[in-house]
Amino acid sequence: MPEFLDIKHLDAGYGRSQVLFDVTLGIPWRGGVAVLGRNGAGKTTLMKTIVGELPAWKGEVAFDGRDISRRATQERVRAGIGYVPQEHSVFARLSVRDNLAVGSLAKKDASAVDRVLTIFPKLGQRLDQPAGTLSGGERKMLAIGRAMLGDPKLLLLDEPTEGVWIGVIEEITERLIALAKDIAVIIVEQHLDLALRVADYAYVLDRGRVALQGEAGEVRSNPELMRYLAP
Amino acid sequence: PAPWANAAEAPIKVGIATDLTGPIAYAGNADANVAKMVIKEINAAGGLLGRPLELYIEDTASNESVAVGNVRKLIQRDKVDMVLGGITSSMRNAIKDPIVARGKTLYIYPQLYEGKECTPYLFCTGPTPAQQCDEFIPWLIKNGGKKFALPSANYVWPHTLNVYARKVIESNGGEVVFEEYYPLDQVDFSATVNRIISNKVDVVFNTVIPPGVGPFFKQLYEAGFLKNGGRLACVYYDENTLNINQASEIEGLASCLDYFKVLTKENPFDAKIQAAYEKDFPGNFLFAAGSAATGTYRGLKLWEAAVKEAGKIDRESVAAALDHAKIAEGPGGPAEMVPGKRHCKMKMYTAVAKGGNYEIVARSEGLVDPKEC
Amino acid sequence: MSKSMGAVKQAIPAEIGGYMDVAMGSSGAAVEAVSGRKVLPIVEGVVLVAALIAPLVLQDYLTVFATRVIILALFALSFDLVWGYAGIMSFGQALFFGSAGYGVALLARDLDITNIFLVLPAGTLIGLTFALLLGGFLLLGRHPSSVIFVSLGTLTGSYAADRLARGWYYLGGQNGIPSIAPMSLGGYEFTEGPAFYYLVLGILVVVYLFCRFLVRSQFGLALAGLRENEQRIAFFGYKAQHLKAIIFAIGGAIAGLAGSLYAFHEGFVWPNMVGVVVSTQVVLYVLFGGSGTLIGAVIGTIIVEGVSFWLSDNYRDIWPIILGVLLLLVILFRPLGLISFVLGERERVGSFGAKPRARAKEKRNAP
Amino acid sequence: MLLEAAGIKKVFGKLTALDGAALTVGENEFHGLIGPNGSGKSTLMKCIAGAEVPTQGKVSFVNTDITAFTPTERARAGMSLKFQITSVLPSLTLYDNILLALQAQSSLFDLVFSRTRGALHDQVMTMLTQFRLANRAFDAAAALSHGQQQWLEIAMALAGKPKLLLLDEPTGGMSLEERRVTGELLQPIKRHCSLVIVEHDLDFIRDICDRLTVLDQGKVLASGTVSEIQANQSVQEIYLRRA
Amino acid sequence: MANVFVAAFEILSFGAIIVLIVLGLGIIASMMGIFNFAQGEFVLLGAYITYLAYAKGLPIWAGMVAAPFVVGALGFVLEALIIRRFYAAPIVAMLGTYALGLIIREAVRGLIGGFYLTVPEPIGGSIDFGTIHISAWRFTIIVITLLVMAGCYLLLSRTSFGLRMRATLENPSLARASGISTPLMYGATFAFGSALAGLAGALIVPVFSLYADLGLRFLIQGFVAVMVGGVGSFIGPVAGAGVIGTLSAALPWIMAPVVADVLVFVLAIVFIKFRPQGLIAGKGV
Ligand SMILES: Nc1ncnc2c1ncn2[C@@H]1O[C@H](COP(=O)(O)OP(=O)(O)OP(=O)(O)O)[C@@H](O)[C@H]1O
Ligand SMILES: Nc1ncnc2c1ncn2[C@@H]1O[C@H](COP(=O)(O)OP(=O)(O)OP(=O)(O)O)[C@@H](O)[C@H]1O
Ligand SMILES: [Mg+2]
Ligand SMILES: [Mg+2]
Repeated sequence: MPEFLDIKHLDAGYGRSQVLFDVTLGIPWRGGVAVLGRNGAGKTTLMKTIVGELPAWKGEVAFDGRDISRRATQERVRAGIGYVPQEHSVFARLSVRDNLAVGSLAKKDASAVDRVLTIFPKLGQRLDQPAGTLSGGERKMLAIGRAMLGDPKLLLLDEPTEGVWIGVIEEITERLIALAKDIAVIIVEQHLDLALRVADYAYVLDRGRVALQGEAGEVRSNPELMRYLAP
Repeated sequence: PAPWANAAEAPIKVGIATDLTGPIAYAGNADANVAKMVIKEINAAGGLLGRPLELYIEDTASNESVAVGNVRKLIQRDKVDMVLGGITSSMRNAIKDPIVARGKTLYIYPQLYEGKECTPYLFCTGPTPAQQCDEFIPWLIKNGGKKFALPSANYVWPHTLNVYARKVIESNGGEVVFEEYYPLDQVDFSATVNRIISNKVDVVFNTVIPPGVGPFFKQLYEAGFLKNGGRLACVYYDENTLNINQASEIEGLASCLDYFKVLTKENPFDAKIQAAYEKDFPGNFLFAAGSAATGTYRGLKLWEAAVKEAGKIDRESVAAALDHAKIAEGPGGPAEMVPGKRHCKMKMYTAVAKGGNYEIVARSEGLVDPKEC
Repeated sequence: MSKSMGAVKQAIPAEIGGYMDVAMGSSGAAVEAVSGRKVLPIVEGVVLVAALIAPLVLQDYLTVFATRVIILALFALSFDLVWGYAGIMSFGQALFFGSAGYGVALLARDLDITNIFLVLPAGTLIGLTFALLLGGFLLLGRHPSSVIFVSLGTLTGSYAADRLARGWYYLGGQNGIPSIAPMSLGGYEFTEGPAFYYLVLGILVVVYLFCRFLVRSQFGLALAGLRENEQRIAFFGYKAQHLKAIIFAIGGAIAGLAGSLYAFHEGFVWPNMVGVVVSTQVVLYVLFGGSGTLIGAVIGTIIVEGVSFWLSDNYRDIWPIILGVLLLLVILFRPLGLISFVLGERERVGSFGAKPRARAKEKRNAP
Repeated sequence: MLLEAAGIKKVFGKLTALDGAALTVGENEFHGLIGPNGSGKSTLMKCIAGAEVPTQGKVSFVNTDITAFTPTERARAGMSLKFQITSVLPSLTLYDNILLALQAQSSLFDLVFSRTRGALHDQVMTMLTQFRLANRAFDAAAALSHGQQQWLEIAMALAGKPKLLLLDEPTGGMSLEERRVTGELLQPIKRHCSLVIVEHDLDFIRDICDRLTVLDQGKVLASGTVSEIQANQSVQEIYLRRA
Repeated sequence: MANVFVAAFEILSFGAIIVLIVLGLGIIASMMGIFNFAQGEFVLLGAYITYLAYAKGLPIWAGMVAAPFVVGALGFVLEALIIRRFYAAPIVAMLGTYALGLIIREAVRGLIGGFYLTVPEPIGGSIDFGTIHISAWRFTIIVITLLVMAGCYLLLSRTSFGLRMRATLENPSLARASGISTPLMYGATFAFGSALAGLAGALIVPVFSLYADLGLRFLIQGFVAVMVGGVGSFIGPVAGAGVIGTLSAALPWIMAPVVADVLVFVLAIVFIKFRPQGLIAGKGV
């Protein structure tokens, strides 16, 4: 059976410079997958290529059995991919309320917003503030909340806990673990422990190539791992 | 092609510099057309001094800096023997130096204007304030009333014209209630209209120009100025400007110019040139006085007469002859240069707008003196 | 190199990728010129040589036309300095150009002063003063002013000046000041022609070299930083607003110099010269040629003026439309200007560090 | 004391982001600033560096009251800030980014006549080599990944040789290993510079800081040496509390 | 008393005209970050279409109804072909739209021969109260302006269209990642802004008559109004336009018009200097 998200021999990059080389990975219908690697390894680039912000140079990206590598980003998102970018992850001049409203544009489910607000009560106190003035951590919460509102079938998270307070990280982790029971989650994360709690399976990128892959536990205990994460 | 007596000799070159593009292109194009018509006519009659005439037309584009460049083309590249053109005063100011002083060429300026242009070798063939006011204002006082308002666009022509007009108004027993200047593109005149109405002005002697003049007349009309017997007067209004407003909004507007199209009904020569023009140039660009078309005709014809008299084409000789040149027939009647003044005597007509057309209501006895220089 | 080009592209949303593709898609030759500035000096040399021989091959009236173009190029340079290097959108550059023109015209008309050593410094000074005043007002203050604010502020300034000139009788109102006496040096009069041409060409070259020196210095680096993110460099300790005001004033001075030359060359000044029309025109020159390169401004002026001159000769009725279409095409497909045909983005921004050779070595030695 | 900020209050509309917060930092001291999201850490840093104007309170630096100083003046007095959101100058090369930071305080004359250029070259390259960016020296800064930009930012902040370095979450997006390296890079500056650092990673903070200040809801919850803070009851409470 | 009433009406009506013209300009500037120098020419096109209807003997109101749709459709096409390439570079956009405006303007000038042409108002004449006459058409313009304003406000604040639009401008790639079709939004917004300009042109042509520079005449006034009101919201530019429009109609009542003219701009720029965020800071709709 094909994987839910099936990436085969993917090359991608910026302008003339290639960043990803022959990346092949498969994401199952449910469960978490972690993507690890040091700074500049190409994790963000991979995410952007999946969601369509960057074109794939070569190779194939199939989602839910269909080739999506030529589709526009918004079509991919409407087909069920949610994305939390690493940077610029909120609409800075829109209020928190409007940011959430954008997240739930697709559906008319008012209670969904309430659910997000119970996960991140902090946001509830900031509803009318432009999102650009939120603190770093609040912004991340908003970005995650917004992506969750879209009810994605596949959620891409690029360093969702950067700058988030430890107490909240715990909350987020639990949510993600719960979420990964129903949908597919790809998480790029520097907190190794967190990433491997959410993920059942992990890929390690090194200079744009898949250097290591396997069950979360295996990767964790692989003696090579640290070499790939060190600068 | 006509058989030239002196075909071996190079043609005489006539330069036209006028606004072919830009906001007053309608006037510039008409002028260029008139020039083409006149030159064709002269050539058909065997040219001048046995030589053919060759026409060089350049665009002044309502942009003085472009204009100067293009005029230099006429002078330095094409080496024309005479330049006719420029419509606005600012354009004349910009190009006269390159033509007359630096270019050592003869220059004819065809448009009605504020007067006071006394540069040697620069000849004006359009009406001056004296020609437009001396007979017109007494008529207005008689057929409108004594209380005048002078709303004006803020540039040189209205300022200078108003000085003259005020003198004539006051010496004929009239009174100027106010004289006021507006930015050239002002389009809201509520304050002005209010002053006119509340001061019970009889005659609005207008020198507001497009685009302001349309809304201005409309606002006046809506405020009931015409209904209460007020009279509009505007000395640059010709057939081109009739369409700016609906006929009812300018009913009774009086204008004083050297030519109106209605004259074709009574004057066979006018009918002839009007017909010739319309045959060659059917379309939008009218042969009208306000856009310098008549001045262009007159200028070229006077120059033709002068060249014939001089028998040569150098600037000195032609200027000397042009100084007292005369033509027996022209738009609106004969014309003659006032010796030493480089301005032109001509007949003047007062016309009133009625249902979207002009009717001649008065005309000068003989040729009116420009009273310049 | 190629990486960095991609980077700029990436900073722009993918949707307009097409736009950037065009913008960045420099020719292979340009890519080679990565770290050094290899293409620019060649272009500069070619333009200079062409300018030097122009009067020898051109007919008289074209030399006069070329003189005008050179003066306008000087004016364009002033705008490029301000916009291309400091990121200050001066949509009112004509204000300095025109006011200097009016200033020297008044000197000539009312005081009979036409000596070149008096009028040119006077014009420069007028430009400088006006730029200091307007720049001080628009650029200094508690909050850094936004590009849009400055652009509309300068635009409005020049619009208001235009209307003032039109309304002010002493300045000749709508008609401007005609028949300005020629500029003089002792008994010699500079009338239009080759002498005048070489005079302004000389001035252009000197000013060009001055600007070039300025923008290639570390001051230029500070300006480049300013253009990218004014607030950020203020946090480094740069007096960002002062730098802006300084460069704006220098730009004003150069515009003033150009304006005074223009007034004497054309022999008249008129309200448009301080107004929006001329202000927009200079922006067109620079964007057309390519901003932030200095030579782009010169090339842009030459081409826009040359093409309009040619068009108005050959397509008499519709030349403004053709010109508009040409402009639009260039802006669409060459948003970085004509110069981008030969010049890569990296070379345009340039770098301010060590000499290229040292750099190349560095690159090899790096881990 | 090098830096004394006292009674800092910052109000945004209805929200009081800082409510009488205080921070003192001595010479050559590494000071950690911690607290939950939205507790006001970044706001406090901005008030110190001049990016925000405090509603109330006083900041003094090297015994001068700098409350009314502009950011430029503060930088010239010896402060340097790395923002939480990276803000490198994207279209300039890394080299020029550093160079720009290095000579921020040169006089106009020096800038124009470039007298400093040659001498600075080595410094720039050392800086870049230290932060492992030397091989990208002539790429545009926009081409860096997020983590690489963080490093560039730190390098730029250090370049001006500040007396006080303010780093707002410098290790965001870095792995454990990368953080360790960053910590090592920061250690040597202790000789000439004090540091205020905002971080969520307690291990990292513990490793490099001498003293800590804990903010909660705009107020200082506790301030003291690392061990004092670790023992503090109320600090432990907020660490247990969620969100 | 009567005088005051007339004055108030006249000033208000000019204010309404400026508001009408600025509406589209403001929406495009606020929502898309583009100062559209061709906006004046969209106004011109609206006026031209109305004139065409009149010249072809159709009822004038038919032209007025058609104008916003035709101009809006043109805006949609132009956005897709041209404007789309400019979003990253607002200054280049100014120049690009300037060139576009130049082309449209000169083409129309060619079509109408550079003349000033009158178009009668569908509702002509004046409404009389005793000795006071106020123009029926100007009154109609005030009413329509109010209606259009309210309509725009509701559209932007009460429908998700406004939200999508603002999200798209703010961060297009994130907007796409939220499932918004940004190309469509850009096109729709620009078309909407153009359509408003078309409507404005249609309504004002009876007042000012048709000429090629009709739109240009109001452009700088429009920009200044947008700045005074504040970019970034719908309300801001509208408020700014109200202020600038009334001011430029009101000042000539109390001082020399030539002075008033320059004064309006000076006041505006000083105001913006000291309140850069504008009358109404860019919040909400
Ligand atoms: N816009 C860009 N243009 C050119 N190269 C880029 C661009 N963005 C990233 N790169 C390069 O691509 C490589 C991979 O970057 P990417 O952002 O995918 O790394 P990452 O694994 O997400 O790193 P980090 O952990 O720092 O976020 C890096 O070497 C980077 O320098
Ligand atoms: N300009 C502003 N307008 C309104 N509220 C603001 C503004 N800036 C910050 N805030 C609010 O002030 C509070 C403190 O923000 P600050 O950025 O200082 O938090 P922080 O401690 O740095 O948090 P984090 O760890 O998440 O970065 C936050 O709740 C934030 O939403
Ligand atoms: Mg990344
Ligand atoms: Mg923070």
